[in-house]
Amino acid sequence: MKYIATVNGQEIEVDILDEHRVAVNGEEYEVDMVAMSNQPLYSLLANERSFEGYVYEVNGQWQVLLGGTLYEVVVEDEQIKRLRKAGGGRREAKGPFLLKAPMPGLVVKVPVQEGQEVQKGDVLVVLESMKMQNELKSPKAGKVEKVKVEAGQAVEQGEVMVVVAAP
Amino acid sequence: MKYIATVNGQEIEVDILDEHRVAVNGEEYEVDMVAMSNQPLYSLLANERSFEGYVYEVNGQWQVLLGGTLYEVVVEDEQIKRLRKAGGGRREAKGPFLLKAPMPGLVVKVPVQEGQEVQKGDVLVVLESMKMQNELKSPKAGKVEKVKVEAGQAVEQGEVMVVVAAP
Amino acid sequence: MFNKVLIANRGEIAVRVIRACRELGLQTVAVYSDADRNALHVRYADEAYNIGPPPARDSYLRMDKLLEVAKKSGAGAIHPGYGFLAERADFAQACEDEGIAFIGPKPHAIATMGDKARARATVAAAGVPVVPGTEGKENLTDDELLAIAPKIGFPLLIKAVAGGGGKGMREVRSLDEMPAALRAARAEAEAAFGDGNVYLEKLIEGARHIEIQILADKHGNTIHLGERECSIQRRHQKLFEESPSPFVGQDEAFRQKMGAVAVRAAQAVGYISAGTIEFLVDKDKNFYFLEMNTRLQVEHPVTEYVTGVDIVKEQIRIARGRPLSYTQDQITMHGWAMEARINAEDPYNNFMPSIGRIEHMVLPTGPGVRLDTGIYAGLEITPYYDSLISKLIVWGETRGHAIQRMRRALEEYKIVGVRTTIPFHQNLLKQSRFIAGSFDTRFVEERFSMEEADAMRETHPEIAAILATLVAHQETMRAAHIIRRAKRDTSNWKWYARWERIHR
Amino acid sequence: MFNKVLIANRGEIAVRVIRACRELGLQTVAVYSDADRNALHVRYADEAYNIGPPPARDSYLRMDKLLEVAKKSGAGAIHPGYGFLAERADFAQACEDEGIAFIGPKPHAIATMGDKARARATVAAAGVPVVPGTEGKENLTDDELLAIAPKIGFPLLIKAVAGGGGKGMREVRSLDEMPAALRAARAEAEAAFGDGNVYLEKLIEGARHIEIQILADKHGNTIHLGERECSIQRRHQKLFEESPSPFVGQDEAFRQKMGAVAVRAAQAVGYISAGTIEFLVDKDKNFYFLEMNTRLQVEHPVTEYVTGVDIVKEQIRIARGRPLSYTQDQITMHGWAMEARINAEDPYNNFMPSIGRIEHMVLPTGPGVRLDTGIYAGLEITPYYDSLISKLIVWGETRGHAIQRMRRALEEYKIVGVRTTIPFHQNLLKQSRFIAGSFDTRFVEERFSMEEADAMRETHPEIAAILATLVAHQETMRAAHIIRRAKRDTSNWKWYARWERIHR
Repeated sequence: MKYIATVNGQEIEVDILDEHRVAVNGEEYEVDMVAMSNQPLYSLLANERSFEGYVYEVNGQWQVLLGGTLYEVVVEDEQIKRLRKAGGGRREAKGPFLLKAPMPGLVVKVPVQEGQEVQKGDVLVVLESMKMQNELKSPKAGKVEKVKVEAGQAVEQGEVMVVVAAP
Repeated sequence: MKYIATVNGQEIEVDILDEHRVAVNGEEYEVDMVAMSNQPLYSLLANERSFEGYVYEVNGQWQVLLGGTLYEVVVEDEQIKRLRKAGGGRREAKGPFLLKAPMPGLVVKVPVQEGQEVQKGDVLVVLESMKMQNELKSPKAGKVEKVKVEAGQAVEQGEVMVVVAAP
Repeated sequence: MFNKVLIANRGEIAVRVIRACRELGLQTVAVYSDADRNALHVRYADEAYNIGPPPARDSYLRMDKLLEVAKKSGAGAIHPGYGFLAERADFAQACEDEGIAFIGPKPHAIATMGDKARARATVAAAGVPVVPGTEGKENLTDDELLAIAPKIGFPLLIKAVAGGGGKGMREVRSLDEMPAALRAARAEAEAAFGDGNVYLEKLIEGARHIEIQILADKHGNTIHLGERECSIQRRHQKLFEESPSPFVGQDEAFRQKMGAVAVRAAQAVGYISAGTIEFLVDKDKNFYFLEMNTRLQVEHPVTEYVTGVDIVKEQIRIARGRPLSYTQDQITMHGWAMEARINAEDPYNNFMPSIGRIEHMVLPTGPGVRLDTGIYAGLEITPYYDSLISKLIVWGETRGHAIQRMRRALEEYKIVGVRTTIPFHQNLLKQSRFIAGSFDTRFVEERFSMEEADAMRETHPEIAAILATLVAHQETMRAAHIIRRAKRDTSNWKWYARWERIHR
Repeated sequence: MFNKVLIANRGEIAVRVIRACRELGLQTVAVYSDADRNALHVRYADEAYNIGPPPARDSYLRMDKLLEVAKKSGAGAIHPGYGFLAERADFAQACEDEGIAFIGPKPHAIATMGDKARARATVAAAGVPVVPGTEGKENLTDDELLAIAPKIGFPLLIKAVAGGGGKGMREVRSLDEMPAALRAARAEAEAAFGDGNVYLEKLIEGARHIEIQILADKHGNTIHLGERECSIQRRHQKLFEESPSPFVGQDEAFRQKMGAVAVRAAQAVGYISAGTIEFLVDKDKNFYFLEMNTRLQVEHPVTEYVTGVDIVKEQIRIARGRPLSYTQDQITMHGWAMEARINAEDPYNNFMPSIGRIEHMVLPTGPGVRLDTGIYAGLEITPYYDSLISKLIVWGETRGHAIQRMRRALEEYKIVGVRTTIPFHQNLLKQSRFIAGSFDTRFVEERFSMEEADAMRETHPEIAAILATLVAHQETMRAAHIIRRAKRDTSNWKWYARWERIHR
């Protein structure tokens, strides 16, 4: 089964030949992967080299933390990817961005207002948690559609605080 | 709910008054017991003293390992115990004893034969495992009813090796 | 003489103090908030008392409750750890008033050193060099500060009088920036310490943060245990410490000079117990008194490793009225020690705090590795307290050996359940400037980025591709299975009954 | 000069060696049997090769496979650890023949010291005192041994020529017991080492087992690192070791005398690398050469802790042709170190091996604690190999401090899933004879029982009663629930589908 893994922007073809063999850009590897203690921590023997990595899914992307280096990997079925490419363009997050509280905390400041235009990287909310003030930024440019919290308010983990619509 | 806990032979009455109170031989304790990480390892706060103990069930008895000391505890419902006592005598293991392999291993020696009388503590099987030869003894006196293994044979964990019948 | 100690703290430092007490044969009393019933310090203490709801102001900062527990449990002494009430003169005083030994300095010393302006005036009078600033002038208004600022010169720092740990601190490069910076600093100081007073201080550029560990007993003996290098910081929070400092290195004369000045600073306030004199050191080896931490420091283990002195046990000895176990000439530094602070923060996401359940851990062990921690697999990391979950400390015969050992220990350290700063330290230890020992307090913020560090190292994109693909493939296969199976559904309680029966 | 090392071992010692290599910047190659795919040494090495089925003879003892892996991986050296092939002269020779550095002594030294009779003859010729016995007379028949025995005198020991670790050893108190004991010893030796040859040795009563650590390089330098006390044994298996020995204590002259004799014994076989000379020491400080272990010892960490020397790194340096990092006069012992061997055995059930999955662990950490281990939560302990799962090593300024620290570390150490010898050590450290340091090699077998030790200590039967009752009560309540719920049953696959869907 053929996949395309896009690792930090670089496309790598990974073909799963059988349970213990994969071809990476055509080069064959003997592989043996085990989840340690049933956790998302994997021991991989690849051509007898030993690696250990965390593999987490975050927003449909895989984060692989390997020897202290983080790789962002998008894994796609090769056929689907080819079809999509033929259809034109990359998948791009088009919907509004919902800023959710990454942890419970206290809203210290909301430096934006509804209707305001923001750039990628602009601070939307300052949230205090674990004795630290954390700046939560917009991952893209757009218009602030909704501000659902105010300074001094306690929020639960996952609570939507600000909505930014595509411009 | 009243229980009688027999700790290394000593009877102690434990009355569970509510979720956070017990009376031990009439003396009240405030208790807070939590299984650490969902394991049979318990943190107990009893009148604000902090204890940590392993609690395992072995053959209907509880083994409590607390601060490096092992306690063998039989817990019985007080009413049932009273009825049983009135009915006469302690519960006593009367059936035949099945010597099961406590671990996989290699039978090194079977120093008993079928039909032979054995005393409590007599070696029934010598089993090699983890590079050690382990003597497995009879927990009671009786007659060897069956010998199901022989020297040189590999056994699985839990496999019955010798049966000793009450004399 | 006390035989039972109440530890008015939580987390790794509470565990550290309990260990010292236990090794001295003293009984220990833990306190815990509702969020900490399962914490390691509660498990390890001989007694444990609940003192209220999770927010620190309702529990760990409640002096009344702590004193009540001390009396109820018969504790004859209180160790405050660091943070919380450790540098509150009123708490030390309250302990004294109740006849409970406070394992730390006298209230007067805490009060003097706790007010940055008074501290600087006091040590300056004793001949200790200080950074130019508004020391000694309390309760200055914004207008007064704006008038003084140009005389000190820019760049300068606005700092909270009651502060510490970078809270209520702002850097200002010109007069224009001052009004806004003052507002922000005062607001933060007010929120953090209940005191919005601030002062100004000249910013020493290219400075290193080097501190001297002090021990002083009640018999007039004050010694120092050499220095610690603490320049690896982010937003004025220390991340990585070592002893000796690579900047001091073999310059024993410089070390002893700083040490002697530090001893003088401590003596200026009649200091007893363990304390730390923080210096800013410029590239010409001029050093300026920054502040005194009148408590045990987070980074005390690196000093313990190189000197062999158990600082917490010495604190307890001192509080019991015993003389120090060592004289100055018995203190020598062997080898090199380093500490990496492992925080529940995501270094790839602006050090955002990370909470959750610690699902699994593999700890680094073996020769030359010490771990101070308050967590274990199964513990929940909550948002209420500091994000420091563990300190990894290593020792090596030389700085090079220590770096190599720290690298292998970081590689071994596996924590599943929260993101941690382990990858930050792994990247730090690959930086050539760090390895060469040439960095100042701005290094992390100005010369370091996780993404660039990742990119500079030997990478294995093909291995990352294999891992991600195999995991994704497994997930897909599993999902396919489930969809097939789930066609014949059944109600939830039925499933639950069977599950419980089989899994109990 | 090699840059890649194959570790021909498993478990904690493989991990220990990998750590040393990593800290020296060397690449590591692990080997593993089918039972050890998930072992820590496989996870920590740079490369890992499967070498066959679980039984050691089919994997870890297969010289051909090990040499094949060394060649395939390009490893220039092999570290054998202890056990398995560590003391096989033929293996050391095979490595040499293949041009692979064997990180250990020369084949000739292994062969000489491995044959107990030749060993004793060799060192005796060099003026080293030996225990009276049949040393030097090989392949004696039962009749010959029966004739010699009365001349040595009873009690005496029958020992395997190829032996070690108490295998093939029998104690005999009279001539009558000899024939049966000879049969048993020969059979055990044959089974364990493939060699039924035995010899006789006078039994020194009340003897202590004290050993000297040796380091020797290829440049003619041989030094010793002081002694280890290893008298706490059970069936000739060491359980607990310390350095210094409380019997030697402050008697530096005695230490140096034993050390000098040990160096002479090592030099008698042209020894290089790390090795250990074991002595039996009687109450009058007479000491007799017992044997030489021509390898790294399990208990090497206690010596590392008190001397600061990394023995494994020195072994590697020596194998690379470098001179020792230390001269004899640079070796000093600081403080006191102790090691508790944590075995997967049940001390309450005659030390029966215990296998199973390690479900959960809390490790002892903090100051002065070192842990050498090859396990982690989730690992399966199998019946194929040694039961040693971890070594807990502590350091203290004095023996008293070390005992206190070991107690608190044992109390902290929690392992769920297998029974361990932790309670044994906890009881040992409460024994007054142990605390006083007055014990011999028979102490554990003759003067110690777990049940008596438990009964002598402060106990908390009421707490045990509460724990057991609350757990039993919970179980009863849960069982009642389940019976109620399970009345409406459903078939297994339905449950499974839901479970998988919800739990993935």
